[in-house]
This record gives sequence, C-alpha cells and structure tokens, in this order.
Amino acid sequence: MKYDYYPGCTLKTKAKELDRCLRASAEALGIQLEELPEWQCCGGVYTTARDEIATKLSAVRALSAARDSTGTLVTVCAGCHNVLKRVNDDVKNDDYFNQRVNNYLLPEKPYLGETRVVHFLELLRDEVGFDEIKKRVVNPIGKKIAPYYGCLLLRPSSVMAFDDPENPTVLEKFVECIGGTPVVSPMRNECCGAYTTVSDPSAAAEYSGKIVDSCVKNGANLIITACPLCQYNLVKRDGRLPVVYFTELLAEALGVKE
Amino acid sequence: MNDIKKTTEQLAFMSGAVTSRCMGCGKCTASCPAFDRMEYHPHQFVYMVETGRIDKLLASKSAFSCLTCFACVERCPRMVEPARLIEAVRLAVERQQGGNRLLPDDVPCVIDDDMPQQAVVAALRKFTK
Amino acid sequence: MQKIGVFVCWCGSNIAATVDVRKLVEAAKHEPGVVYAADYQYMCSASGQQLIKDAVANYGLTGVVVCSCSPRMHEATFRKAAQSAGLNPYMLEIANIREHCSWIHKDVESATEKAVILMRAAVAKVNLNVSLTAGKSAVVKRALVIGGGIAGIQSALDIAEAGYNVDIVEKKPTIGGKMAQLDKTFPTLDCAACILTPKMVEAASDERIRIYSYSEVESVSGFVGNFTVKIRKKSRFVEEDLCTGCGLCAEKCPSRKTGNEFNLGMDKRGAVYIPFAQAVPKLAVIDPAACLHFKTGKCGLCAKNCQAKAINFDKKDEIVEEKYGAIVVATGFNPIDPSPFGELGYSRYPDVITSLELERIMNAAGPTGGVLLRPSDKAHPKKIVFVQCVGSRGLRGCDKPYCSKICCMYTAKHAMLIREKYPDTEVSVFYIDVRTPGKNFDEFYRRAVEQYGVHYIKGQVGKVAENAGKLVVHGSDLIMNEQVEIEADLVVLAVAIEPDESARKLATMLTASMDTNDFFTEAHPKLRPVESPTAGVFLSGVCQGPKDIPETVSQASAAAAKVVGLLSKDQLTCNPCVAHSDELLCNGCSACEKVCPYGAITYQDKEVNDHGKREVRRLAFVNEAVCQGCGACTVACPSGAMDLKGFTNRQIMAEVDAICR
Amino acid sequence: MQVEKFTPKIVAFCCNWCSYAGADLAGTGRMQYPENVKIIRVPCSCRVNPSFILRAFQRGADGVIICGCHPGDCHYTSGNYFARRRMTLLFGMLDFLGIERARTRVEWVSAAEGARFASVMNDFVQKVAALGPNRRLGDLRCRDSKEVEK
Repeated sequence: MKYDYYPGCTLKTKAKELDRCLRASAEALGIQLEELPEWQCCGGVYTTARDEIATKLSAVRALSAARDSTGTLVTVCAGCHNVLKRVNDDVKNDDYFNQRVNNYLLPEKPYLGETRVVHFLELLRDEVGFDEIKKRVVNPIGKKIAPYYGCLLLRPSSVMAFDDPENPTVLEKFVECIGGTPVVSPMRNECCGAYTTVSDPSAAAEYSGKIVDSCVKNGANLIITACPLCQYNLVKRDGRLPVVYFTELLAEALGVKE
Repeated sequence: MNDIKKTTEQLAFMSGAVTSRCMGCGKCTASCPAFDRMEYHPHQFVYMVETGRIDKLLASKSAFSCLTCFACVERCPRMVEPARLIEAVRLAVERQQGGNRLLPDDVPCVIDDDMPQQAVVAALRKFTK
Repeated sequence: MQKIGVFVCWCGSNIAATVDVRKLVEAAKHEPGVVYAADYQYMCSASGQQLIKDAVANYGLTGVVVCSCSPRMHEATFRKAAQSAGLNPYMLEIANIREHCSWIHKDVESATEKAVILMRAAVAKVNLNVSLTAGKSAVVKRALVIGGGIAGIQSALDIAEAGYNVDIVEKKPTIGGKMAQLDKTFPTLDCAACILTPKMVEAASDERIRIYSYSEVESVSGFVGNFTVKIRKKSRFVEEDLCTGCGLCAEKCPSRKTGNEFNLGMDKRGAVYIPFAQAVPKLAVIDPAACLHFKTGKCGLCAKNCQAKAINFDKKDEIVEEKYGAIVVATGFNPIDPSPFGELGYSRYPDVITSLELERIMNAAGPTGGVLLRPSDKAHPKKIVFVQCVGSRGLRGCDKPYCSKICCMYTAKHAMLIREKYPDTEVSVFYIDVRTPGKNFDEFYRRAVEQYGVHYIKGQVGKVAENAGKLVVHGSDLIMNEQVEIEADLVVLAVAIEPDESARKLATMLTASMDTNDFFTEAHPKLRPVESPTAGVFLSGVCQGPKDIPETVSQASAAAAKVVGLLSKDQLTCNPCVAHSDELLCNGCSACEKVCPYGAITYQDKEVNDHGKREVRRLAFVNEAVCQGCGACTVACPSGAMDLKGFTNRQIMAEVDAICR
Repeated sequence: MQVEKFTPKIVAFCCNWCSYAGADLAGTGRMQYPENVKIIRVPCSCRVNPSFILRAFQRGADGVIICGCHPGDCHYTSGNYFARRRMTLLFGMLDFLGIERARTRVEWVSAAEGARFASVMNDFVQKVAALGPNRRLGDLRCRDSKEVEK
C-alpha cells in the first residue's frame, strides 16, 4: 500500500507529534506514505465563495501532483483534509472554477479532479481495517476516551463523505480497537471556535468550554482529535482534560511511540 | 438602490445560495454555535438578502462571528446553505476599502507560542482581503 | 371535400391575451375546406357550443375544428355539442392553443404564428376525418378495492350498499389500516377504534363484500368494465375455515422475539399471532421467519394446542383469478423512517419517538396499556417536546417536498390529550407554520393553546442530543429571536407520510400514472379528483395525496359513487379509434398479432374479391371490443394494411405536412 | 444587413397519456419553451411510424422528437418498448442517410413532469438550432428561396 502524503504546515511545527506518530504507526501497519515533494500550504481554510480562485490554487497543485504520482493523497490534519477534499470537489463539479484554475496553472494535462483524497482515519477504517489493527495492538490504552470530531472532518457531508455527520462512528471504533472505552459526547461534532481564537479568544473559550464540559460530564478522562486547531482550542482555551491526537494513541498502542 | 441590487446579485453568485427557497423554519439558527455573538442570525441573513436589505448586514459584525462550521448547511431542509451566504457577506465587506478585520501587523500581538499556523493562516484568510 | 368550421376560443384572456384571435380566424378562412370561421370568448360555455350547433345547421358543416384548450380538457364537451347538431362526434378535432401555445409563450406575434400552424394541422386532419361509430362492451358487475384501510372499507361499503359485489384485497392479515392504530381522532377526540371497528365488522358481515386479507394483487389485465385480476392469497399456515381466532396458539408460542407490528415494535408477539383483538378477519397467522418449526423443524406447540386443528405448516400460497368491472385503489400511506435525520437522534435515543408510536403508547390496547410511559425506562415523562415538519417540505434526498397535511392537527391533539390526562406535564411544540384548514380545525388548535396551555414555539429544532443521561433539545424561537434549550423527557417527531411502497408496483400493473412522489395522479386535479386517467381505475384516500380521515372518507365515498355509476351500466361505449385492417392489402403475415398487447387480433380465412380475382386468403381481423387503439400493429404491418381509425397514417402525415409547410 | 436567426422547425410526437399530458402540465405551470415546437398527439409512442419522421424531414423539419411514457409505465403496457426498438433501428438508417443523430430523439416524459417536458424541449431546440437547417433530406420546395441561396 503506497500513497502520497500531504502533512501540511502545522504538522511541521506545532503539531509534530501528530505527524511523527502517524509515520511510525503507518510503518508499523505496512502503509507506505511518500511525502509529496515541494508541497505548499493548502490555504489553511476553505473559502466557499465561488469567485475565490487564487486561495485554492496551492491545493490544486498538491492534488494535481498526487494525480501524477500514486493517485491517492492521504492527509491527517482535519483542516488540510477539508480544504483538499472540497477543492477537489470544486474542480470536479464546478465548471466555472475548473476552467479558471486550469487557465491559471496551465498544467501539462488539465487537472479534472482525478485524485482521491483520503483521511488517514478512512485509510485505517476502509483499507487496513480496525480488526487488523486490533490484532497488532501490544499496548492497549485502557482509558475512557472522548472522540472529538469537530466540524472539518464531517461537514459538508455531501462533499466530505467521511462519516455520518450527526452520528459519526469512526473514532469510536478506533478507540475500541486500541483498547479504550469510547465516551460519546453530544458536542463531538460541534465547532470549537476554530480560527476565531485569533480574533476573539473568549468566543473560542466559550465553545471549547461547552465541548470539554460535556466530555467531563459523560465521564471521559481523555479527548482525542485529528485537528491541531481543535487540540489548541480545547487545551489552551479550556484545559480541564488532556487532549491528544489520535495518532499518538495509535502509536502508543502499537508500541512504536518512542 | 442600484448598488444594493448589484451587491445582492454578487452575493448570490459568490455564495451560490438560493435564498428564495427558504421557508423560514429557523433550523439554521437553532444549529448555530455562534448565535450569542451575532446581531443578525443565519435565517436573518437569508431573509435580508432575499428582501434586499443588505445594508444593515454589511454594517454589522455578525458575519465575522460565523465559524463556517457548516452545521446550518448540513441541516437546512431547503438546501439554502446559509454559511455560504454569510461568507459571501463577509467577503463583500472585506473587499471594500478598509474592510479588513485583521491586519498582518496585529498578528504578533494576538498569537502565543502554541498557536498552530493554520489558525493564523485561516484567520487572515477569513478576516482580510 | 369537407365543409369545415373553425371556432377560436379566447378563453377569456387566457388565449386572447397572447394569441391574436382575429388574425387566427382570418388565417383559418384561407385554409382548404374551411367555409366558416369565428371566435368567441368562451367556446365551452352554452352559448359557445350553440355557436357550433348553429354553424353546423346554417353552413352544412361536415367537420369542425375548435382552437381552444387541451383536448384532454374539453374534447368530449365539444364532440357532444357536434353530435347534438347532427354531426358525427369524430368529425371534430381540437387545436390546443392554450396549454401548448398561449400559456407558454409571451410574444404575441410568434404565439399567433404558432397558433395558426396548430390550427392548420387540425384542419388538415379534419379534411381526412371520417365518421366513426363506437362499439359496445359488457360490464362485469363486480368491483375490486385494493387496500383495506378506512378508505378501502368505506368505498367497499358504499359500493355494496348500492347493490354491487365488491372484493377487498388487503396485504396485511387484517383490514383496518392505519386508522386501527390510532387512539383518538381530531377534531372531535372520538376514539378511532369505536368508529372504525363497527365498519370493519360491517364489511366482514356484508354478503356482497368478500375480503381477501393477507393477499396481494399479482397481475391486472383487461380494460374498463372487464378487468382480469390475479390475487395471491399468502399462506397463513392456518386453515382459515377452521381457525376460530381463540388465540390459544399465540399464547402457547414459545418464540417471543419478534416486534409486534401493530404496536410498531414496541412490544413483542409470538411467531403465531393475531394482529390485534378487533382484527377482521380474526384469524391466526404464522410468521415463518420467526417460527421455530420452520427454522428447526421442531416445536409445533401451536399445532398441538389448537383444538380446531387449524394449523397447517404445509399450506401454500394460492392464486385466484377474478373478473372486475372497476378497480378502486386505496393503498394508503406509511410514516417515513426518521433515522436519516441524524440530528434528531431517532435511531440513537429510545425516548425520541414518532407520532404514530406515541399514538400506540396513548392507546389502551398499546404496549403500556394506555399509560404515558417513555420507552427507555418506563418512567412518566414530565417534559415533552413535539417537533413538526420532520421530513415534510424539504428538498434533500431524505425529505418530501410536500406538506403532509395531517401533522399539525394530530400534534395539537396529542398535546391536548397529554395535558388533559397529565396536567403535571409541560408540553412544547416546535413549528414552522400551524396549518389548520378544515372545519373546526383552527378552533381545535387554539383550544390546545388557550385551554390546555400547550407551549407553541415558532422555530425548528437544530439538534436533539443526550447529555449525561438527559435529552436536550436545541431549537430556535424566531419570535423572540432566541435560541432555546429544553431538557426533555420525551421527544415526539411529526414525521412526513409517504405512499405505501406497494403503490408503485400496482400503478405499473394498472397502467395508472403517478406523480414524482408516488402519489396516484387524478384524471383532473379539480374536476375529476377520484378518477385515475386510466378508465375504470378510481382513487380513494391517501394514495392520491395526503389527507385526514374525514377527507379520506369523503373521497372513498366519491370513488364508490363513480364505481356505482360505471357498474350500473350494462354496456360501455368503446373507443371507436381502434385498429382496422384493409382486406385487400393484408397478407396474413401475423406481424400485427405478435405486437398486440391485448390479443385483439385474430386470423380468419376469408374469400376476397381482389380486382375481380376471387380467392380465399388468411386475413387479420381486429376485435373492436378488445382493441384499445394503441396503434402498435399499424407500424408493425409490413404491407400497410393496418391503420388506426381517428389517427390514420394519412391524417398524421397531413398534420406533419401542415406543420412543416 | 441583419442576418435572421435560424429558428428550427421541430415536430414533437407525444403520446396521449403521459407526454401530451406532461406538455399540458408545462402549459398549466406556464413553463416556457420555444414556439418552434409543434406537438402532434398520438395515442401511444408506438403509433409513430418511422415514415412519419422521414416525411417530416423531407418536408423541411429540422428536428423530430418522440415522447412517451417512462419504461414500464406505458398506458398500453408495452407500446413505448416497441417505440424504443423501432426508433433505434430508424436512427441507424438516418445515420446512413447522413442526418445528424441529434436531430432525432426519444424521451420519456410522464404526465406529472411538466417541468421536465419544458426542459427537454428547450434542450432539444438548442441542440438542433446549433446544427443549423436540415438540408440533407429537406425538400427544397418547402424552403423559401432566400434560405436556399444561403
């Protein structure tokens, strides 16, 4: 199993653990991830305006490079994943966008959305299989773990097609397979405050507070996430519970963390 | 008057949202996590654009409280996509002279050591043109 | 040469505003065969029709063209008028200049130009029309009602009362349908069972009514007055004439794992069961998917205990064939499954239920014996939230685009009943609009608010979530411009209703048309609301569109009146536009016979005189009472012998020529 | 000199039970489609003899469309299947005659699909208009001289 891998800028700086543990786990599971050469920032956030072309170009570059390589682009940062999947969908389904992007980038072969964008969790669920992972767990994580999805992984479900947007199960199944007990919080698909943390920390504190609150109320002693921004908000703007990346627990369970 | 019509058309194009489909159920507003920080709420965005009363929207800070979390888009039974409309309003404001809400020079004052890059990039993308 | 009169209708301003009717009249005067042309405001009115009659008399017209609305609307009207003037009705044709011209175009000049061409085509056709005489066919004096809910029962009772035999086919083991599951009915709050069960018994005891319960329509052939229907009587594995309905078998059955359909799975039933105490017919039925005997070959406790010796594990499905003159469709509805609306948590939280489930909980024969207890812990709920329009009026794949019509009223009923029986409860209703058009309906809803203190909140629910064991409803209050959060003990979803899934298959069998939501289409939405466009097929109840019980019953009786009108005739006038074979051209090749969907074509050896040469030839012969006039044979015929009266090759070619001129 | 816009002549054969009713519904709903579509009512799509279509092209029609009930929904149970098979054969022959494939079409429109009827007609007229006049089988006498010169 060989795939192109797009880490994204946060994974190179503030979220190094997310990246390092992902690579270690992938290796242990026999997944070959090739980092895309010379990738650029995906744009950080997807803008929904149809006439915003320039902010989506770098994502198209990454997608088009992956097409010419393995055809599948694996991401793990929820932000990058959201941007890449949605831009890919635009290229595929919005002629207005497609024409302008290709006119601008002038690639040798026009990019038409051929690349498959896959989140590492989707890879674990659909291609490796949680049963298979369970067999390789040497270090079960016996904790009560609250999965936190946030908004970027799930919505809009018509494009992301990641999981049921209102009743997702992939992280719960993941927690089970590494030996933990999933704690379902009703706030797991609500927004943590996202980028407003820069302009209005009190807003992010309020939203994150509600999320952590419900995790505490439901008896969790750990929160897992796939998003560096969520991790930051939940820890920095609240901090009552430890928040780790799911790849950290995976690496720990597989015994490859150190 | 003409300006308002033109801007309304522009908002419709940018967002792709069909405001006339709205039946005013308020499901978007019920789903909005940023409700308390908004002067105008998602269903009002839709109604005000539909009825051409956008001057108040453009003058309000409400669009900048939206988290683009897409809960409203996900749940809207009429496929109106309020979040796209709100983003269009925000961009319409930012594209005006002096419309930026976050200047690159301000960034060092608001960040801390742990803040992930994507937060800064995203905030600049959302609040600055 | 024909003498044709052309009559142009203004249809008030419907046509005249877009088509220059004077110009059209002038143009008509120059068409070959036209001897008279006139326009009038409303051709379909009595004086409009008189205009035709007078012109036929004064100008000796042999053909008439009316430029007006669709022939599907008034062709019959005008043909009758022509007939009363002494003209053969089939010498009249319509040029559709309303639906196909004035209503869809805006520019007067080009619309007029198109109207002229449509008129020309009609004139060209009438020039080739010949008088046609309709044949007669006999009427089978028995009706079939498909579906045994309140709609089907009412139609059957009314048909029987008029003196005709009628069969009800019901796919479930008992008749009664959805109404049997209801507790009380709005706006009078009378008990559903008290008004329905007497009707069920009446249907069962009426000697003119035969009930095929646990049966399904397998195939339908034939045509109005003479349908042949195959009915599959599914095996109950119980001899119907022996079973006494004592219920001992159901008591003894050791399998207790199957959800009881009548109570929507909220309690369990045995593998052998009687659907409910008032079931008609009251017969046991074995569910082979749950029965230990069918699964393991052992058990057989029911057979051992049955004193009537009615259990028969080897019983097979039976197919019966019957003939009917008319068919009433009364296939009803089902509430949709709200699971796709994930934000409302129906599939996750046991205390989020549908209104029909609440109806069973409130019913004395229901899973809780009529005591309001919530499913999760059987506790008495104190705070109850109703959510309106779940799946109605939406555009996503899981939504229905229409208003389900009954939800506003039954929710008011539920809220009122709960508040009356349990004054300590707090009841809130999230609504978008409260729609109460009906006699005493709005007064009823107001009573819920004013007298019973039900809290109506204008807004929708964004999410229902369980937080630390409590259901929390997040909604909006649009009048206050606020978000509201209610900790609820029970959440009731007013889910959309949709046509029963059997309707689509049935529509295909009946060649009756359906709309995009799988509701049956009526022949005319206003003037023929209980007839399907397919002759002899009538519509009763929700299969045609959402409606409440009073409306369903009225429609059921209306459909019955139409059926009785049909069955009271000894003979029906057939469609004279049938196929006809030219003896001199036919070479007896059988190509036409092979494509005829009705088996209307047979071959006979007949002596013909072919230009003085007499010989016996094998010739196609069309049975005019059986032919429905589709024209499939006319195209299949290699020698051009077969033609369709009223739509002959020459007539259609003339229309083509006129359009392309 | 102003060049006149080419408006194609379109003949539409509609079955009485579904498509003609669909066209009526388009009218009732005031859904616009071009004036150049002229509808001929036939009892069923299987009544449409391929010779009618050839005749239309010969007499100067630029496009011919046959509309029937959706497969499985034919009022006469199987008529639309016959129509589909016959038209498939005819299209092969029209190909051979050099008449562009896009000038003929078979569409299924139910009695409830007024909007679909209008959109099918709009699309068809647009596609035929893009092809220009039908010259291949058009009887030159049917055209006015100006057009022939062009």
